Amino acid sequence: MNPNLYLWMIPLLPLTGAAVNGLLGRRFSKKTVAGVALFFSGTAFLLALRVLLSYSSLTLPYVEPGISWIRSGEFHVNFAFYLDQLSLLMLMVVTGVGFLIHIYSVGYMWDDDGFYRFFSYLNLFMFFMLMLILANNYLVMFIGWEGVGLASYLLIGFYFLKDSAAAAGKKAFITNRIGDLGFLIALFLMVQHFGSLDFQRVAAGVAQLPAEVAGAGVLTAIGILLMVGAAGKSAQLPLYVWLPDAMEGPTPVSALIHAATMVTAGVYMVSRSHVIFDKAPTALLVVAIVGTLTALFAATIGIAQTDIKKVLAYSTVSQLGYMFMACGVAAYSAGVFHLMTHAFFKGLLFLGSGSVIHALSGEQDMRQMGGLRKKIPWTFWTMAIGTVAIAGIWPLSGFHSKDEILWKAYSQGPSKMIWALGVLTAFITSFYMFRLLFMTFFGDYRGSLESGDQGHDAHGPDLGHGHGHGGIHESPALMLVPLVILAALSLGGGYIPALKFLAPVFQTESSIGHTGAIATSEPALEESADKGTERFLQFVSVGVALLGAFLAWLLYLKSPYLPAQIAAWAGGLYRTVSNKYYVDEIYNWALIVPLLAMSRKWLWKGVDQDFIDTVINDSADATADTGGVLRRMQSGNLRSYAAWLTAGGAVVLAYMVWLGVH
Amino acid sequence: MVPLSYYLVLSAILFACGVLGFLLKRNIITIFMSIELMLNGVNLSFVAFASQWHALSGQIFVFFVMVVAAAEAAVGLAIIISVYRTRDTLNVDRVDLLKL
Amino acid sequence: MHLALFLVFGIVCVAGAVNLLIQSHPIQSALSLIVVMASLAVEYLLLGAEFVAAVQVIVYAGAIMVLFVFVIMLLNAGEEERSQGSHIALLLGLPSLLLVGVLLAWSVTHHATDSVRVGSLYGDPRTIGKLLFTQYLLPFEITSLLILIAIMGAVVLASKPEVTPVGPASGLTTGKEK
Amino acid sequence: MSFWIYTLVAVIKIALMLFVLLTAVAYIVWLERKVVGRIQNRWGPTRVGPFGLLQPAADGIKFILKEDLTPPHVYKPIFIAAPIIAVVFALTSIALIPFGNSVHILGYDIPLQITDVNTGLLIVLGITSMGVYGIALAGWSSNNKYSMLGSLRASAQMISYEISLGLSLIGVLVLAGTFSLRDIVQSQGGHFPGYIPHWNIFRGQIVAFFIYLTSAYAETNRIPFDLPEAETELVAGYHTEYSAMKFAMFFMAEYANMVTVACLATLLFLGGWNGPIFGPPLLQVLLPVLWFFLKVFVFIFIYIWVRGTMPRFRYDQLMAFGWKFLLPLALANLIITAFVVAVRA
Repeated sequence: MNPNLYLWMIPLLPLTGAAVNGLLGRRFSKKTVAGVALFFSGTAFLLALRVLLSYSSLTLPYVEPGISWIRSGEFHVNFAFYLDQLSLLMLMVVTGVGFLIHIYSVGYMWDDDGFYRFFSYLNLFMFFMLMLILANNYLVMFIGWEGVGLASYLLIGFYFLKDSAAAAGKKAFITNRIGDLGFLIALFLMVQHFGSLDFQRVAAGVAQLPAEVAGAGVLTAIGILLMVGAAGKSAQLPLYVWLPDAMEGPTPVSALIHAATMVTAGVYMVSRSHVIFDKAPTALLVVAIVGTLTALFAATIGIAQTDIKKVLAYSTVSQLGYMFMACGVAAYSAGVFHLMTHAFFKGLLFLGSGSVIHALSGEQDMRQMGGLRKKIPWTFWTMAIGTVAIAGIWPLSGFHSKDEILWKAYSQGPSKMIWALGVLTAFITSFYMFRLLFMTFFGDYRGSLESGDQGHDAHGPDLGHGHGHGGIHESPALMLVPLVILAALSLGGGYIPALKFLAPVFQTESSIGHTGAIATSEPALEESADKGTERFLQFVSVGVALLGAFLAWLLYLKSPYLPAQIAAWAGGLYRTVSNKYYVDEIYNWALIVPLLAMSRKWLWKGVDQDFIDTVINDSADATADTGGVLRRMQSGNLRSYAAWLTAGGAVVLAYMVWLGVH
Repeated sequence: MVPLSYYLVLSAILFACGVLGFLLKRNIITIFMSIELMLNGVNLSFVAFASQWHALSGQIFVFFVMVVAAAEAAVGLAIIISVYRTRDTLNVDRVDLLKL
Repeated sequence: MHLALFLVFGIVCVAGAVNLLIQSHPIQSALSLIVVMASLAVEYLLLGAEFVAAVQVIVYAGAIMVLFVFVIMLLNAGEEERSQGSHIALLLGLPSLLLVGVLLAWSVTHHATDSVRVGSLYGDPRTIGKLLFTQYLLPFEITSLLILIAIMGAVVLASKPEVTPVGPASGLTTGKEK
Repeated sequence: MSFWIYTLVAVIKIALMLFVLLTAVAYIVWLERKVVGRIQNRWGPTRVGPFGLLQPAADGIKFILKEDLTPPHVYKPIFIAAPIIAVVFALTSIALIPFGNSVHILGYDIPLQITDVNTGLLIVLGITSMGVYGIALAGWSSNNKYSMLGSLRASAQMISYEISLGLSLIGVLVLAGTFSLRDIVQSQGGHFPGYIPHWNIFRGQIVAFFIYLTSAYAETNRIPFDLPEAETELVAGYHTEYSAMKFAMFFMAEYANMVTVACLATLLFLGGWNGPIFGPPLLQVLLPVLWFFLKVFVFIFIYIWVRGTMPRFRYDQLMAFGWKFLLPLALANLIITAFVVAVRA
């Protein structure tokens, strides 16, 4: 049967790494800290690799029972681990990309003072993410879910001396928590209806229930609530505000958490509970709508951003919108496939932007950049590959996954509108990505960095290839190697047979399509007519991508003055878009201000001050007054006591006589 | 033939005089004596009821009341002496503070 | 005959009690109390309680009142001065006393109806002795204990303290000019 | 026996009893002065009448005629009441003493006793205990340091010895089984083989007899215990301020108490009027009375004899003797007699 996969070892290693670095890091030298971090994440990656290699001899899904955690009545939860194709793929992505980013951040964070703290948080994040992926039931997944939120808070707020970083950290955590509330309520409903949170038990419970076509019922509720959780974690429309602000954290953090792994947790969770969504078409519709709208919305904001990391952040939100759009049309495998490829090229783009910022020693505003092609060639070429991949141009991985989603949206989607919006978003995506590329690497250098070095660009001589101080310089090898690897993955990623790999996960559980019209399983789709249309749609999407690239080239290279004119002509529209549709301000005005006002005026003044204080003070006064009255009785005069005595006696006697009479 | 109620009225009057003394008198010893008077009133009603119900236990109780009255008188008078020794007055209205 | 005796000694008794209230000097009230007790002894005889009467005379009038007279003489405090201590004593005390009196009178007249014949119950020492030492032995022992404690208490309280107290009078003042 | 005859007889008896008592008191004074004189090797009163026999009459007239002054600052009402109280209580106790057996005159059987109460002994005890007030009030009301001290001592002494007196009597009660004095005397009739009469003194009450005697001396403030009117220390004790008639009353009260105590002693321990009776019927009626008075005379003589010879107790010795020796002895005697009676019964 299955060899012992030591699944529990995989999350445990980063945890020990985090503990060692966190507790003893202060006394270690930077090299030892880096060594410890890389060793533990590396071994985790090797273990995952060992599992992947022995994949052929495995009979998945493989459940590894762990120690029991909760046992109340018949509701049991234990630390069990679950492995199937989906979690294996996620495992590979998380450990692989995670390990690369660890290597990159050694170089990037070398001259930062919180070195050991950064790596212990990074390992901690890895541990929680692995717990989330390998969980056998929703509760352990929820531990990972919260842990990842915590790690993101710690990492975003890494430069805690900067107020904006701390505020961003808090904002991220609170928005996540709002999403988690939905997730929790969904869990409660599951416990109530299915009596357990294990994936198999839940799936079995769902199987007995009829499909809720009418759009109301337990499964729909659970589905929508799960979507709310996913929206919180994966920065979808209502709760995406924290992701752009999360750019306050160091770039490797953005790469790891806000591109490759954490934000994809929502997609993983939705695809993991596809069983529920299959039986709740309305919930699925909601997912699709939210996904599409987020994609379009974020893409439009991306156009007007000037900060290089903000552009990438909005592009992440937009790509996540794509993934949810895929799940929304019940094409979970396409969604996960795009997740994987996105992890590669978005990680690459973020790390690339990191090395650009590193090169320009902290400069993030694209208007200060330009013409860096010659100065940092390696970064330029890797970033170029990433941009082409994300735009979805033919040979690269981006095309394969995005086109798969568009095709599924067209063929299975509830309405053709989703496909149309998808294509429009693709056009805008390729436009702002190429805008970024041209503004940073082409044209002449608009920055002011020519003379002496500013900021923290000095880097350890022993690592980099000894490039002198000052001036724009290429990043050291330690940072470039991960870039090159990711570039390679972005190139070849599309050809990884993810779809066939994931087929058994989604094929066995659901046989009925969400609209019941067309069987969802991919292999059953091989009619020739569809092949034709699919071929045609692929040409449409590549065409759109090339059009976006040409338009960017036209505006930013051929005639650089044009964007300023368009901005002036657009006027109000341009200002709203560049100010992110004032969403933050709206939230602030609609939610935060009234909340503060209510709590200050009503809770603090009204309830606490007026009600509670007065009650206490009044009772104190009352006792004091009665004390005053009684005090006078103790006059010390014997004869007054005698009088009271006689009075008492008289009353008692009267009562007894009265009693006797009746 | 004397109706029992006469005896009880007499004991009631004695008791009332005792209580009056207790209330009106200023001298501690006189107050103490009015208490004895009250006890005597009670003794009389004890004996009266004993003879009414032909139970000697009434009279036995009179002994116990006397014993208690004796004990009380002894201790009470000792206290009065010590009060007089420290306060130099027997007027109850003067003796109203716990400290000297 | 029985009624006549009862009325005579009843009146003497009430007169004594009232005299106790009226007199200002404690010695006078003490003597009037002795008169009350003696007349009560006769009342007991009328009720047939000879032993109680004898004990009343010997114990109450003969010993306790001697103690009182003794202390009055010892302290020699003299007349009672009319100090206005507290009005509440009269304000609250008298009405409640009135209430008690009325209630007692009412209940007595209504309930105790039958009358008493001389000698109907003969409380002679033999039967009382037997009863006392059989049925009421426990109270008897307890009261003896009580008396023991009272004696010790009295001795301790009344004995002159070794160290003179702070107060003005440091010793027994006998025969002080009044 | 109709009501009127009963009262007539009672009045006669009371008059007879008072006359006998008062003359006896007077002549005891005479006897005492004579005997103490002879003890102190002098003659005592001889001039007034043969052998001074009229001396008491002379004293009586002197007391009546002397000026009866009441000093100022004296608490007048009680000053006058004190001697009266003393005399009244001293004389009333004689009423219960049976001095002879019953007599048959004109067909009525008249007991030679003013009143026969079945709790006689208790009442005598009550009256003697009330006697204390006379002395206590006398001392206090005369507003004089010495008399005050004298009265305090006297009352303290009398109260303390009253207890041992009572306890010593209980032995006799246990033997006789009744409080009535007449029954006690009758229980002492007859005699043991060997002509020893059934008097209580011979029936194991010898110790009780002596306890009774000593506490009786203390009760009447006689010599070993006459601290209250000790001339040397307290001028004249509680009756310092008294003169003439009031003084005579105290004097009379003291001697009356002596007679009462003597009578009680004879009744309880020497078998009252029991004695060999012989001769014609008239003689047989008078003989018991004669025996009774003979025994009383013996006790009086012992009184006077003790007065002539014994030194005076100091106050603390007196108190210690009363509480620490006499009381325990009386209790022991009581327990032993009770035990003996229980065993025999």
